[in-house]
Amino acid sequence: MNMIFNYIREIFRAISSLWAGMRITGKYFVSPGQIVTQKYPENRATLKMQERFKGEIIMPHDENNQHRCTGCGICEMNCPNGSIEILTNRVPNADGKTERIIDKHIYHLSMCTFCGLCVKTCPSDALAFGQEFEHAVFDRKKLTKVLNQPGSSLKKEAKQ
Amino acid sequence: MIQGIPIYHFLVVSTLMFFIGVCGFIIRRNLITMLMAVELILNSVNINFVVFNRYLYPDQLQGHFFSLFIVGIAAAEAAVAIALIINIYRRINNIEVENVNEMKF
Amino acid sequence: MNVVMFYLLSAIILIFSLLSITTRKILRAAVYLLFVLVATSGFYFLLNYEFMAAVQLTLYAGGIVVLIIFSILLTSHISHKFKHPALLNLLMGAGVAVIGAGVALYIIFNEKFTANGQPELPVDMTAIGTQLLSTEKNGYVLPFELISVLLLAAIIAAIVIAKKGKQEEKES
Amino acid sequence: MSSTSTIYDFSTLTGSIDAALHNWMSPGLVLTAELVLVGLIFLTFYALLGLFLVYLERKVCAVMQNRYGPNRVGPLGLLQTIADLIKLLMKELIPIRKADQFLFNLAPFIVIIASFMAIAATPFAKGLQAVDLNIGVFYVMAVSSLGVVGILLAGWSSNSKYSLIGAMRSGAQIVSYELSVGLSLLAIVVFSGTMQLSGIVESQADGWWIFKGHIPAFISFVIFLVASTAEINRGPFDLAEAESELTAGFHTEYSGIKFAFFFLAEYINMFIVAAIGATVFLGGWMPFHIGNWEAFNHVMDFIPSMVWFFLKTFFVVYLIMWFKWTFPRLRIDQLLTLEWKYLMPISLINIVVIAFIVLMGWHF
Amino acid sequence: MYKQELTDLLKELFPEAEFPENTQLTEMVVTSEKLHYAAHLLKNNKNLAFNYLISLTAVDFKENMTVVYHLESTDYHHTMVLKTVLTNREHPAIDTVSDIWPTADPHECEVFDLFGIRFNNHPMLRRLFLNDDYGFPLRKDFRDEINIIER
Amino acid sequence: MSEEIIKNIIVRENEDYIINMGPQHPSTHGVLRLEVCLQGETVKYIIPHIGYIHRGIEKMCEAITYQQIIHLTDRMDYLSAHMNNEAVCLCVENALQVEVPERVKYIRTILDELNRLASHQLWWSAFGMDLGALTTFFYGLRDREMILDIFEESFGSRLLHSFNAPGGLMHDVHPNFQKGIKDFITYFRKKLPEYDQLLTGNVIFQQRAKGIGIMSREKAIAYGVTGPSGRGSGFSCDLRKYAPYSAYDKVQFNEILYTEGDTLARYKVRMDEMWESMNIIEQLVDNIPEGDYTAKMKPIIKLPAGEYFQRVETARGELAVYIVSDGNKTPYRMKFRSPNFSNLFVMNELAAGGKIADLIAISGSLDLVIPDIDR
Amino acid sequence: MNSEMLILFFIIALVLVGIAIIFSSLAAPRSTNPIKFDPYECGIPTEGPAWIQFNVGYYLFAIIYLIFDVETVFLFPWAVVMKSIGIRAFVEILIFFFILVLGLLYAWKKKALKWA
Amino acid sequence: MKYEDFGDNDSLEILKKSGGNILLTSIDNLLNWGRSNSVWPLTFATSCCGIEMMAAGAARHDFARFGIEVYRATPRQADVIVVAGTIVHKMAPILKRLYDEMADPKYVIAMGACAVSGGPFYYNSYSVVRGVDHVIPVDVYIPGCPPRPEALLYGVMQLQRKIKGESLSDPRKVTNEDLL
Ligand code: SF4
Ligand code: SF4
Ligand code: SF4
Repeated sequence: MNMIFNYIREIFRAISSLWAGMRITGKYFVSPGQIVTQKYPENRATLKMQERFKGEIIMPHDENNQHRCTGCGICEMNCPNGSIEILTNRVPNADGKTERIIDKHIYHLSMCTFCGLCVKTCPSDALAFGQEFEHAVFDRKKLTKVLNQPGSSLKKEAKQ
Repeated sequence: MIQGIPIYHFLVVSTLMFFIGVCGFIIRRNLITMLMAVELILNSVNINFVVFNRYLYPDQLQGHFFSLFIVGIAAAEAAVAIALIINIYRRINNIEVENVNEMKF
Repeated sequence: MNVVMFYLLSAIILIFSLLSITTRKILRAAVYLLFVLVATSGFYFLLNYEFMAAVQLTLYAGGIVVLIIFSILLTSHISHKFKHPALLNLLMGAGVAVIGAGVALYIIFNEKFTANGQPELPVDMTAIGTQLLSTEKNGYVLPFELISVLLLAAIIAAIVIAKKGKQEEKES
Repeated sequence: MSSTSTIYDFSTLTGSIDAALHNWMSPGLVLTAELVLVGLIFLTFYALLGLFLVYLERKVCAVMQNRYGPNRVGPLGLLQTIADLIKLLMKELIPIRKADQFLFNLAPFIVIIASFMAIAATPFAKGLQAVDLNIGVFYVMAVSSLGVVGILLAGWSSNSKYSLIGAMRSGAQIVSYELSVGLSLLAIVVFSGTMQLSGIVESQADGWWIFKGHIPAFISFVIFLVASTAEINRGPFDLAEAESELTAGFHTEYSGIKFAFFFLAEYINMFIVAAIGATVFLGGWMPFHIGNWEAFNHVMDFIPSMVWFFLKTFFVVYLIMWFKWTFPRLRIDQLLTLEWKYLMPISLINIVVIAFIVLMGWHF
Repeated sequence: MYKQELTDLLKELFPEAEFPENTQLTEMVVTSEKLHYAAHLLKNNKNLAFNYLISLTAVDFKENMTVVYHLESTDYHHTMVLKTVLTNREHPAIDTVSDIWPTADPHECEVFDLFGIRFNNHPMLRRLFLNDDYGFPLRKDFRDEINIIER
Repeated sequence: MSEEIIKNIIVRENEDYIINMGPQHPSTHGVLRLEVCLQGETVKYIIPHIGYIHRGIEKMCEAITYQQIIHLTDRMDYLSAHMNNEAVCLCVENALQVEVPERVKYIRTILDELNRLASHQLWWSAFGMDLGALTTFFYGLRDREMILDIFEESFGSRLLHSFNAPGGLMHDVHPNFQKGIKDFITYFRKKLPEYDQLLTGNVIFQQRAKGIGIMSREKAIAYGVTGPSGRGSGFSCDLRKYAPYSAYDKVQFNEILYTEGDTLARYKVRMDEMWESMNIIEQLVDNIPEGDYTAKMKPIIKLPAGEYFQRVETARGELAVYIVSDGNKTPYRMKFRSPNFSNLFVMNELAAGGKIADLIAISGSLDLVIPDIDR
Repeated sequence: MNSEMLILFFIIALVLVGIAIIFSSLAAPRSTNPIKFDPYECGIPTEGPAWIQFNVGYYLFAIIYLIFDVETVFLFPWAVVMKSIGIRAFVEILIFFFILVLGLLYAWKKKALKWA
Repeated sequence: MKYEDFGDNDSLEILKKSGGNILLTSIDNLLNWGRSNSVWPLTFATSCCGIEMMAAGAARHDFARFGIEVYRATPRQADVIVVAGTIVHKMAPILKRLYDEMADPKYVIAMGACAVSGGPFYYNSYSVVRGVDHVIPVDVYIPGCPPRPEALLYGVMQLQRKIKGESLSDPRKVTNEDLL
C-alpha cells in the first residue's frame, strides 16, 4: 500500500515540477514585451556602440589632413602579433638633417586582437579605436589598411 | 465481394503465395528468413479464410474471426521465435540453420 | 476500379513475395515482406473487412515486420549477403512449390464454389464486437479469453528465453 | 446538437459539387475528377501545412525565448520556410558509399506515405473528411505505426554509427509508446461506443469527452499527449535525433530533399496527433458550449466548424511545442521506464475505471 | 605549516636531497632514481600528505632538463616544489608518478609530447597535442622553419 | 628522432564498438574528440583525444614580453579571460614585488566575480542544451549579455578584454561601472530563481543528473579536479578562501561544498556560486577606493632570474602560472596549469559504465573549455 | 469510395516524394569528390564496423510491445460494444485484463522492463 | 540595408556573373533568393569566436531573424560552415573532411582573426594554420577577435549578397582564385 502511495506521490511531484518549468516558458510566451532582440540591420541608424568600443585601430586626422604619428615604431614593437608595420621615409628636414617620417602605417585588421597596447603605448597619441565593426569582406586583402591617409602630414604640435 | 473478380482469382493468388512461402522455407537457411517464409504462408491462409467468408458465407463472420485469431497467434509465435533466434544468435553468433545443428546442450 | 486494384495488388503480392525469398540481402527481404503484407491488407480493404485490414497493418506490418527488422538490425551487418542456396535445396524447394501449386490449383479449379446466397452482413465494429464477446453459438468469447492466456504464455516464454541467454553470458 | 452549426456543414458543399459534376459527365469521369480534385487539395494542404508548422514552431520557440524568430524573409518571416524548401530542393543528394541505396531511398517514401495516409482520415469539419472509415481511430494508429519502419530502414541503410543507434532508439521508443496511444484512445472509444472519427465527434455534441468523462478522461488525455509526443519523436523524447548525443540520429546521412521529407513528416505527424487528440478528446469541430448559456452557445455556433477544429488542433500543437521547448531530454532507459512502469499500468487501470463508469452510466 | 618548518621536515626525511635557497616556495631537488621513492613518501607521510599534484611540467635548461612537480597537501594546505634534473638530452627518461597521483598521467603525456621526456612504466604514454612524427616544440633547440614564422 | 617515439597503441578487443564523439560534435563544446567504446548503449571506456586546438601558447610566450603575454592568456580559457590575465599579472607583480593600489585589487575582484557569473551563465545555458532543454540556452545568454554590456562599457570588448596589465589595469573603469553592476545585480537576483524553476527542479533533469558520474573526494584530489567540479565532491579547493589574492581577504563569502559528487552536485555548486558571487560583488562595489588604476611600472618589464608560481581560482578551477625567468624581458619558460586539463582526464573514471546520454551530462557538468586544455 | 480514397492518398504520397526526389537529383548540383560519400563521423574517417551488437533491451521491448499490441487490437472491438453489452463485457474484460496484467507483472518482476 | 551601405562592393561586382537569358535569370533569382535566405550553419566552433557565434544565436542578437538558426549537427544538411576559431594543423584535415562531406552548394565564413589569417597566433606558433583559406575556400572574411555578433550578422548579409550573384548556368562555386 505504501508503495502505491509513493508511486502516486512521485507522479504528482513530477507533474508539479514539470508545470513549474512550463510556467516559466509560458510566461515569456504570453509577454512578448520581454523580447530583448535588437534588430541589427534595421536599427543601424540608431545603433550606437559603447564609446570605448574597440572596432578597429584608426589614426585620427584633422581637417587639414594631418595626423600625429611620428613613425617612431613603438606601436609596431609593442603589438603582440605584428598587426602593425611601419614604413618610414628618410627626408631632409628644414635643418638639413635627415629625419624619419612615416610613409605608410600599415595595419592588418585581419590579425589585430584589439588588445590596446599600441594605442596605450603610442607616445604621441596618434592612434585610437574606431567604432566601425562592419568589416566583413570577400577578399582578405581588403583587410590590410594604410592608416595614414594619402597626402597627410604630421601635425605641427606633435613634432617637437 | 468485389464485383467482377471471381473467387478463383483470389485463390490463385493465395495458393501461389503459399507455395512461394513453402519454397522459401526450403531454400533459405537463415532462421529469420525462414520465419519470414512462415509468415508468408500464414498470410496466404488468412486470405483464403477471409475470401471464403466474404464470397461463400457473407452473412457470417467465421472466416474473419479465424484470420483475426491467426494474426494474433502469428504475432505471439513471431515473438517467441524471435526471442529464440536472438538467443541462438548470442550463443553462436550466427543464425544459419547448419550452424544451429552444431549447438549441443 | 476495384478490378484494376485487385490485379495491381495481386501483382505486388506475387512479385514481392517472390523477391523476398530470392533476394540476397536480408533487410531487403524483410522490406519486401512488408510490401506483401501491406498489399494483403489492401485486399481486405477491397473486401470491405476494414477492421481486418487495420489489424493486418498494425500487427503484421507494424508489429511483426518491425520485430523482424529489429532482430535483423541486431544480428546482421549491412554488407552481409546470403550465400547462394545449395543447388539441391533450390531444386527441392522449387520442385515442391511447383508441384504443390499445380496440384492445389488443379483441385481449386475443379471445385465449384457456391455462395450460400444470404444477404451480406455489414461488417462494422459493432457486429465484430458483439460476436467477439457473445457467449452464444456464434460467439467467440472463449478464444478471446484464450488469446490472453496465449499472450501471457508468450510473454513468459520470451522473457525466460531472453533472460536465459543473458545469465549464461554472465557465467561464461 | 444544435441546428445552427449545420450551416457550415461541408457535406452539403461536397454533395452539391458531386451533383454538379454528375450533370456534366459520366460517373466514371466524375469519380476520377473528384479523386484528382481531392488529391490536389490534400497535396497542397499537406505541403502548406508542413511549411506553416515549421514556421510556427520557429516562431513559438522564438517568442518563448525572448526573441523574434524569422522575420526578414517576407512579411513576419512567413516566406522563410518556402525559402528553405527551395534551397533543400536544389541541394545535392549524397549517395553514401556502402549504403544500401534502395532502402536508403525507400525510407523517406515510407515515412511520408505513413503520414499522408493518416491525414486522410482527419475530420476537418463536418462532412469534410476524405475517408470516414468505421474503424477511424484504429486506422490512424495502424497507418502511423508504419512510419517506424521508415526510420529503422533509414538508420540501418545509412551505414553510419550514429544513424544506427538513433534508429534503434527510436524504434524501441515508438513501438513502446504506441501502446499507450492506443490505450488512451481506447478510453474514449469505450465512452463513445464507436471508432468512427465522425461518430466520436458527434458523440461530443453535448460536451467534450475531456469534460464529460470525469478525471479518467483527463488522465487519458494527458497520457495521450505524452505518449504521442514520444511517438512522433519530438522533444523531450527526441532521442532518435538527440543532437547533443548522436548529431542528427537516424537521418544523419540524409541531405537535401530526402532530409526535408523526414523533417516534413515529423511536423505532419505532430499535426496528425494533435488533430486526433483534438478530435477525440476536445470535440473535434464541435463548438465550445457551456451548459445552458443559450446566448453564449449560439455565438459559439456561428464560428465555422473548420475554425474550431484548427483552433483546437493548434492548441494541442502548441502544447506539444511547449513541452519541447521547456523540458530536457529523457535518457533511453528513463523513457522506457516511463512507458512501461507508469503510462502502461496507469492506462490499463484507467480503462477498467472508465469501463466501470460507463457501466454505471456515470458519465454525462 | 610554515615554509621553514616544512623545509626542516623535508631535510630530515630526505637527507641526500638538495634544497635551493631563496625560492618562492619550498623546493627540493632529488635525483631521478630517487624520484619515485620520494614522491611516494611525500604522499604517504602523515605529516606531509602531499596528496594533490597541482602541476607537473618540465623546463629545458639547455644543458639539462628539469622536471618540476608542484605539490600541495589538501589537509595542511602547504605547497612545495619537487624537482629532478635529467642530464641525458638524447633519451631523457624518468619514472612515472602516475601510480601515485593519477592526474600525473595526462601531465606526463603532455611533457612527453612537448619535451620528449619518457616516463617509465607509464600506462599509456602517447602524444597528446601533436602528431606522432613531430618534434618536441618546447625544447630550446627545436626549430621548425616551415611552420613557425618568427618575428 | 621519430623512431624512438612511442606509438600510442591502444589494445582494443575485436568486438569493441568504437564511436567518435567530436572533434565536430555539438556537445563536446569545441574540438574535443572522445573515443567512446560502446557495448550496446553502455560506455565501456573513453579515451579523450585532444590537441585539435593546440596553439602552442606556451611556446609563443617565450618570444614576447610580459605585457604582450596578457592577450594570449585571454584566449586560453576565454570564458574566464579576466582571471587568466590576473594570474599572469599577479605572478609578475609578485616577482617584481610591486604593491598594486587598493583600487586595482577591488576592481579586479569585482571583475573576477562578474566574469565567473558570465561563465557560469554560459555553462548553465550550454549544460541545459546538452541535456536537451533548448530554452535554457537563450535565458542564460540573455542574462549574460547584461554582464557583457558592463564589460564593453569599460573595456570596449565583450569577451576577451585584456584589461589587466602587470601592475594594474590598462585604464580606469568607466564612470558608470558601479551603477551598471548594481543594476545588473538587482536584475539578476530576480532572474536566477527562474533558472531553478526551469531546470533544477525539473524531474527529468533530476533523474538525468542525480547519481550520475559519481566522483569521490579522493578521486577528485587524485585526479586534481578543482573548481566547482571538485567542490561538488567535497574537495575544498577554493583558492579564494585559503590562498586569497586581490581583495578576497576583505570579503565574507562561503565556499560552496557538496559531498555527493554526482552531476547534480556539480550543477548545484555552480548555481550556488552564482549567488555567492553576487554577494561578493555587492560587498565590494560600493567601497571601491579612489586611487590610481595602476602601479608605477617600467615600460619594459624584466623579471629577476628565478621561478615564480601563482595560482588563481578561475570559473573552472585552479589556474596556476609558472614562470621561469632568466632576467630577460621575455620569460624563459612559461607554463599554465590549466584546470580543464586535469578535469578532462577524470572523465573516463566517471563515464565508464554509464549510457551515452550520461556521458554528455557528465562532460557538461565538468564544464570543459577545450582551448584551455590544449593551450 | 473509401478504398479508392486510400489508394489515391497512397499514390499521391508516392508521387510527391518521387517527383521531388527525381527533380532534385536532376536539378541539384552533383559532385564527384570521393570523400563526400564516406559516412560521417564527426570529421574522423570511420573505422571498424558500423554495426553494434545491441542491448537485449531493444528486442525485449519490441517483443513485449508486439504482445501487448495484440491485446490492444482485441480490446478495440470490446471497447466499441462495451456500452451496449454492459456487465457481461465488463466481466469478460476483467478476466482478460487480469491474465495480461499477470504478464506485465511477471515482466516487471523479472526486470525485463529494466534497461540493462 | 541599402547596397551602398555595404562595404567591399567592388569585390562583389567581380564575383557577380552577368548575362544569361531572361528565363534563366528569373529562375536564378528565385533560386538565389531561396538559397540566400536559408543558409543553415553547421555546428562547428573551435574556440573563443564560437562563443560570440553562440551569442549571435542567442536572444539579444537572434540569428534566427535571418532564418539561419537551424543549426545542423551533420554536414550533410548544412549549407554554411562558420569557421569560428583557430584551426591548427591537427584540425585542418578534419575541417577539410567536414567541408567535403557537405552537400553542394556550400559556403564558408571565416570568422575571427584566427580563421582569417591566424590572428594572434600568426607569429611564433608552430601549429596554427594561418588562415582557413589554406584549407578550404572561403567566401566571406569577418575580422575581429572575436567579431561582435553584429559583425557576424553583417558577414552573413554579405554572404547573402554573394549568393544572390550566383548563376545556375555557371554553377561553379566562386572561389578565392577568381579574385586574385
Ligand atoms: S602610431 Fe604612435 S607609436 Fe606608432 S609609429 Fe606612430 S607615433 Fe609611433
Ligand atoms: S590593438 Fe593590439 S593587436 Fe591590434 S594593432 Fe594594436 S597592439 Fe596590435
Ligand atoms: S580570432 Fe580571437 S577570439 Fe576568435 S578564435 Fe581567434 S583568438 Fe579567439
